[in-house]
Amino acid sequence: MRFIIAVIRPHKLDDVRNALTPLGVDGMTVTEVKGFGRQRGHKQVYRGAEYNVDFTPKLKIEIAVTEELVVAAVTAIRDAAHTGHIGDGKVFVIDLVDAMRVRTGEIGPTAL
Amino acid sequence: MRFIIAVIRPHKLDDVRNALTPLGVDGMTVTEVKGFGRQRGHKQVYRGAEYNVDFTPKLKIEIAVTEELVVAAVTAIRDAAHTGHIGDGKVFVIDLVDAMRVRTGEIGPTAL
Amino acid sequence: MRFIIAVIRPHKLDDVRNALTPLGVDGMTVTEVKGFGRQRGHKQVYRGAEYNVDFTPKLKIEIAVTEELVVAAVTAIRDAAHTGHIGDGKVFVIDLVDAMRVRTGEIGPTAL
Amino acid sequence: MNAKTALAAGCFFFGILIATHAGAQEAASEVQESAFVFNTLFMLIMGMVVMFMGAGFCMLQAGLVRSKNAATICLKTISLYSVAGMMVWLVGYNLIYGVEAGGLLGAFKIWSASDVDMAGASHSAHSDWFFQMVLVATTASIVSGALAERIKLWPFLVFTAILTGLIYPIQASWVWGGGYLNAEWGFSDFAGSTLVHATGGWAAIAGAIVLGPRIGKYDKGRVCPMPGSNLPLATLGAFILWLGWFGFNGGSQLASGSFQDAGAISKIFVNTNVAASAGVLTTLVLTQLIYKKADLTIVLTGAIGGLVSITAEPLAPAIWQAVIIGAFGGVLVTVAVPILDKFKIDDVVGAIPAHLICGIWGTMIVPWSKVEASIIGQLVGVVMIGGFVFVLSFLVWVALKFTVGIRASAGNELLGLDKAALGLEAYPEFAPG
Amino acid sequence: MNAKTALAAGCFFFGILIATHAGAQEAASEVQESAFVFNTLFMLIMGMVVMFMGAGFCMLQAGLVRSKNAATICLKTISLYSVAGMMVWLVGYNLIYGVEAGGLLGAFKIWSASDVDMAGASHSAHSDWFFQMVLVATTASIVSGALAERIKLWPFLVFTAILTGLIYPIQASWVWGGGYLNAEWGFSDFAGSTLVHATGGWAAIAGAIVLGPRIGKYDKGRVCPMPGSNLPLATLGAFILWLGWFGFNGGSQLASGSFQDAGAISKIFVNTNVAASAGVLTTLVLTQLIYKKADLTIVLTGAIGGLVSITAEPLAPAIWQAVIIGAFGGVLVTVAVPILDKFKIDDVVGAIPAHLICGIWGTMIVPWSKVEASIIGQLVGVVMIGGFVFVLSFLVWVALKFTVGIRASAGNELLGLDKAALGLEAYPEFAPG
Amino acid sequence: MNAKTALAAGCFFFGILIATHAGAQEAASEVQESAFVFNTLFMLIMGMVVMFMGAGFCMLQAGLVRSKNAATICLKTISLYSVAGMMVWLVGYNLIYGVEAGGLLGAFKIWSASDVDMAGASHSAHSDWFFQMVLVATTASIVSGALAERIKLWPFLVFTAILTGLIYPIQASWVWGGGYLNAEWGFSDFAGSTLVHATGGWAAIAGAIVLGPRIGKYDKGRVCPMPGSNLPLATLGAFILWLGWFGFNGGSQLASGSFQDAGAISKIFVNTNVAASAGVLTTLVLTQLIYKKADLTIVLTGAIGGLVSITAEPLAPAIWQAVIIGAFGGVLVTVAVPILDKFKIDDVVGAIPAHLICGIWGTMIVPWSKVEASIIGQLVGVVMIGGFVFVLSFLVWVALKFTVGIRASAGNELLGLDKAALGLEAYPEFAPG
Ligand SMILES: Nc1ncnc2c1ncn2[C@@H]1O[C@H](COP(=O)(O)OP(=O)(O)O)[C@@H](O)[C@H]1O
Ligand SMILES: Nc1ncnc2c1ncn2[C@@H]1O[C@H](COP(=O)(O)OP(=O)(O)O)[C@@H](O)[C@H]1O
Ligand SMILES: Nc1ncnc2c1ncn2[C@@H]1O[C@H](COP(=O)(O)OP(=O)(O)O)[C@@H](O)[C@H]1O
Repeated sequence: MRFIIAVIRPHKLDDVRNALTPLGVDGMTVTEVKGFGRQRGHKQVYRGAEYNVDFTPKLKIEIAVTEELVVAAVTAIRDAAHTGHIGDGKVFVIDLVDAMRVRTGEIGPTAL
Repeated sequence: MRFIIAVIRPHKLDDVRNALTPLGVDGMTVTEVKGFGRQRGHKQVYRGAEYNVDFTPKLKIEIAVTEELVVAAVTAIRDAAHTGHIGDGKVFVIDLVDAMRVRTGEIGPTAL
Repeated sequence: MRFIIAVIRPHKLDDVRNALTPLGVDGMTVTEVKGFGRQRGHKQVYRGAEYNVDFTPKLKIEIAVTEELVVAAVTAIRDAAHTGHIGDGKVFVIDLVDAMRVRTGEIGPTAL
Repeated sequence: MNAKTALAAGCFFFGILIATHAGAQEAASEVQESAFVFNTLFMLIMGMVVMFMGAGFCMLQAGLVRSKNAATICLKTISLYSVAGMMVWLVGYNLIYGVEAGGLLGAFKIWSASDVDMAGASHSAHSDWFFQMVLVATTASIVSGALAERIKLWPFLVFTAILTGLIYPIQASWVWGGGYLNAEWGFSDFAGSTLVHATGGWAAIAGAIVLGPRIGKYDKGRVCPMPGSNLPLATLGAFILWLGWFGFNGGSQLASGSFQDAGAISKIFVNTNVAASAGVLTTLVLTQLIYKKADLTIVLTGAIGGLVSITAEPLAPAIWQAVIIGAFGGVLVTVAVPILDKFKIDDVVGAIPAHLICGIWGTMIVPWSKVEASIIGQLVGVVMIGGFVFVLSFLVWVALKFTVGIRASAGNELLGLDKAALGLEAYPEFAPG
Repeated sequence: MNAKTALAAGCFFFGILIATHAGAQEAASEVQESAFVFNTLFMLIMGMVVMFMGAGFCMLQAGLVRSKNAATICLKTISLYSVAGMMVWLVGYNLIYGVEAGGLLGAFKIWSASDVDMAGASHSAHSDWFFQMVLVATTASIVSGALAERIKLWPFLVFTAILTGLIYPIQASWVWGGGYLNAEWGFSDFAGSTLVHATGGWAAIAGAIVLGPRIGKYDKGRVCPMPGSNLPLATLGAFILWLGWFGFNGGSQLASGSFQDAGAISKIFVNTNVAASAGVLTTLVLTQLIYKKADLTIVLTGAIGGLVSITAEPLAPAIWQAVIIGAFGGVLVTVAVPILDKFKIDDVVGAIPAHLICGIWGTMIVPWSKVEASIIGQLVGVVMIGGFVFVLSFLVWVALKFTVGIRASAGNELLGLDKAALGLEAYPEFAPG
Repeated sequence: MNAKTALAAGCFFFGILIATHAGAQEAASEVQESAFVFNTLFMLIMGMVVMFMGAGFCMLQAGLVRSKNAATICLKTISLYSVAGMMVWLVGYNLIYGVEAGGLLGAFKIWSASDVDMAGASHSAHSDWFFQMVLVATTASIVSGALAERIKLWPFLVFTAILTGLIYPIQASWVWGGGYLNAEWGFSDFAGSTLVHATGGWAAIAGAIVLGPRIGKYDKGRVCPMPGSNLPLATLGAFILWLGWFGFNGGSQLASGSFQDAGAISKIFVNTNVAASAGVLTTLVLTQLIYKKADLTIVLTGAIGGLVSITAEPLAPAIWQAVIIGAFGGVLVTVAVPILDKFKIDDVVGAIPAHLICGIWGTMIVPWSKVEASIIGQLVGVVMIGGFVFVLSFLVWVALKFTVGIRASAGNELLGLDKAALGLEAYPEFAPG
């Protein structure tokens, strides 16, 4: 099993989710994050003082999937989240040792 | 060492924490997340237009533990977070390569 | 590749970022989290009832780096985030199986 | 003097007489018109200021509930004001003023203005209706705050209709309508410490008992605070209420077009203001001493407590007396807030300490500054109105409880009434925990 | 009677005459002074209350937009009020009142007060200017809400200048200035259901059509709600507007210093209040029945709808008529909100249902209670003003669109106007999604 | 004419005399009563509106601080209003008005109303006290905004007591009390550009210097903005202040019961409004030109700057002069905000540009429209009051600093004063960064 962590543009969430559902991914956890990357933040002015807000708001999506699904999932995320501009985000894949569904206590791939 | 990621119902936080403390887990990090899963979100009406809010608010708990503690910790989380209804959450276990306590610079299991 | 998860004091973010940039780390993702640890929360009074707010606001920083950079990065974080008082935070290192840049589809270390 | 001259002189005096008489009549009618206009405009303007207290209660309560119930309390506040407006028209007003002297029950009759000919009146009937109506709405607002975060919307509005249409008007008729308490006991309550505020407080405490505390408020004997979600809004609410109180107490003079009235209103403004200030400063100092932290939310309740305390008699006291009356209101509030928690009466916004307890205090202290009032008369009024309002409210709450139910389901309460009953969120973008 | 006595008597009567005359003059001037003061102060105080409606619109709209556009709507609201103040001075006022009887176009002239000698006037010219100005600002506020979240700041302010300097004043001159509609058709619009509210609504709907809906609002035929970010603020706004309406309708009596005027104002207050209450309760019940959820945001629009409905004639109706007028306003609002969505007219805050549709309803129902008004006269006024305002506004919007552009770029709209145009955030610390 | 007839005629004239005299007396007393009522109610209503400025300052400041200090500023605002109310009663009022003509120091005496017999007075003493008190509270509110986010609660309240009890009253006595500046220099400050606003500004700048900037505000020569946490609230605050200013400037006419007074108040309303509008539009255009972004927070300060500018003389200027006076206030604000940052004077909400700098400007420009005022007289007043207030405030701040300390510990400042001093959070559910 793998644990996919994707950082994407906020308004791409629905697209990404819609791209993943057909693959059989029916769970994910989303967090609002601040991204620092090559993408510059934006200039703000406050009472005459300019300053740079370095971060850009992003969403982080975490998805636990079975090994077979990883490539399809990552590809789906890429296609759905892609705009071609700096700030499109990144996808990280981590090994998932174990998983459990709290409701049933199921363990392993069936828990996903 | 293992890194446990548990997604639970928000009002179960205290129960989960109280279940873990006796095991010797005395650190954890909690994040407010949105969960998409089998649990449907809820219907909202706004000015006459119904729409579905797909996500449900969840809490994500991250706990670094030593290997021996993993099973006990996961079990404790399950017992504490369990209600038996859809949306109870999931627990993911990841391998933790290293850990460090910033204050002292300690490394490895003693840092947890 | 490694995935570094650092929990730090909120006002240390700029210091940590400034310490990492020279190393060649030019991306990171930051999340507002609540930390439960040895550091006690603070007492609050509300309408005559005292209660303990157990958590302390922390920032969680996630940084994907190449293997060579791990030690330098963790050391830099420690130096930058250190105050010597309880609540300084922790750093966790996880193995990163794969990474992809969404904009280009690049995979592996060049994606970081 | 000969006859002719006498005639001339007679003419003369008669002429003067006519002139004076005509002049006097004209002058009298002008004076009367001027007083009518003064009184009418005064009551409208003061009524308008009291109407704005609806916004004050709304902000205070929206600020002191958790965000998951903030939209619901807003809906309740604007709805209850609307219900009160209807009920006072349909039944309330004639229950208050249709009572016979010394009587106990007024008339059941839809109100309509009687002043087709305004020339004989001291002020327009419509202006009076308006002012009375906004007072009634105040009473209903008090209840909504205490029961927030767990009561169902519709049963609450049914209770509001009964409170504003029956309970309030009946007891108010005993005093302001010239009924029993006024006639037999000389009960004195200038602007309604008892009639408006304690009445709201009694209805609230009855509701709080029948309804029970919020889930998790009293856990294993401990009080678990549920901090208000937006204290700047709550502070705005307290400021608006303070402002509204000038209309509340000042307007209760009911007339403004003479030296005496204008002077009285001025004194009322000053006393009202210093009593509130004293309430603020007392709670500020006390919470600092007791808890080592100045508690903003208790200070806001302290301001209101000071205001309620002076409401029964804002005219008679000297300034220093008003200060003491308000300050002691602040003491009561500081003490009562945790005591209610001891009894597990969950009053979300502090309505009971501020309106009920300070309302009683304010009423009982009237004789200190007003010689016409008697302690016994005040006590009879406090007890009789308190008993009537509490018992009747309690019965209505119980009746509602065992018919339609008054309490949101546990699931809905945990989810928050906004999502459960309204299907929306007060602050949908700012994710609360 | 001999000559001498006759002389004496003559002297006597003459003397009485002088005395009476002098007395009458003095009395008259006193009465006149008193009425002048009453009227002037009344218009200032009511004008002040209407001015505060600026804050009401600001809060309502800031609460109903998404947080990424909240600061921009605040800036627009305070700026449009300022623009209105300038334009009414520079052109507007003399366009309204410089029209000749039965005419169509007033004078283009900067306004300055004519009342160097106030003794002949019913009230101070400055007080009149102030009251008229705040009415104009109201119209402009209506537009800003409907077009929120996507219109560019500066073109909006240019339109505001044209609306408050030309469009509003010209049509207002036809009625309140004694022009064509007043003289030829006896068109009756007491406080401006059509002149102020529908005018704002027509300008808003023209703008909404030219501007188009927000990105994502109508997606594949579905309506995708974009919930307001701060409903307690929106509720505060509705309360402030309700308060302001007493000034709006009451102040439109334009005089207060007599039995008749003071009585009329009182009745206006009562009718205004019950109409709003009825609007609230109707929308409350209807949304509960239709959607199974009481929708706070529609209830707020319902309050405003009730208020707009009674604005064309708040004096003549009996209370029960005012209740029905307001209640039907609530029905219209409930129905119109989703219908606008059907036509993909994206009205962020419900300005069109509340101000335009209820404005027309309120104007057309005037003859029910006011015998002097005719259905045909009302219809002519509604159509003529509606046509004029809509067409002219449409042309101005189109002209602006094809010159400077009126719509923020898609990128800026997605980013939020606050960051894009103001370089700041309304709530920088509370991370929105 | 024979003797008898002469007698008759004499009687006649005597009779007329009596009649006229009596009529005149009666009329005079009616006129006087009517004026008394007008004046008294006017000052109460205007005072009420000024009182509401407390809420305006509270919202403005709560919106412009970071959320971690928002509850504290709310507590300060309601507390300082209460302290002012006490101090004006205990010492302030008699310091202001107990001064002898041309004198420098009034009487130290608790105030109580002197008008047992109101028949001789122009308005009720209580109404005067109330109006003066709310002006004093305004001054104290100005200080609290500038020093926000780092000052300790209790030392701040001690300073407030000294400011409202001693510093303000003493300098006010020189002008409004008929003291030195009024008698010797004809210093003219109608509603308090200098006496109220600059005084608050001087006390604030003294405090800001002694207190130092917030940690991190000036980092390595760069200005690091700390954006206000809730701009809609700040905008609400500005609207409330604008509203309050009608009471502030209008009420300072102190009388309303005559053609002249009512006309004057009307003109004051118009000038006050256009000056604020001009301040808004100037800052709007300037910030757009300078920063390419219209800065809402500076625009809000611009509204206040325009208002302060016209406060010294809102009656004499023609409308176009009022526009220019207000507009230049807007220029000053736009320029002064970054200049203060150059000097590392950390003024959280822009109190110093708006109240101090525009206060001086408004005072110095008085002779332009008011011939009785002289530039030299104005200068002497500005300097003398400025020197007195600044030096005394500075000494008090220093004294407080070296005794109890005025600055929160660095840890508490970083944590936020809400948690540190109040033990609560303004928005506990909306996790700030
Ligand atoms: N090395 C990294 N570790 C963790 N998060 C990263 C890393 N690099 C980028 N990110 C996240 O991805 C987001 C997009 O990165 P950015 O460099 O702007 O994209 P791109 O590489 O497409 O230009 C960043 O805002 C950050 O949240
Ligand atoms: N595959 C997954 N990857 C990441 N998070 C998941 C996954 N599946 C579920 N979750 C998280 O767990 C929460 C509960 O999931 P849900 O499917 O509703 O529970 P259950 O399986 O008990 O019905 C979801 O809201 C989501 O946050
Ligand atoms: N075992 C753990 N797993 C996850 N997060 C932890 C763990 N221990 C500590 N943390 C995080 O680190 C933060 C600092 O921990 P704390 O124990 O206060 O530091 P220290 O060890 O330096 O005293 C905590 O608030 C929590 O967010």
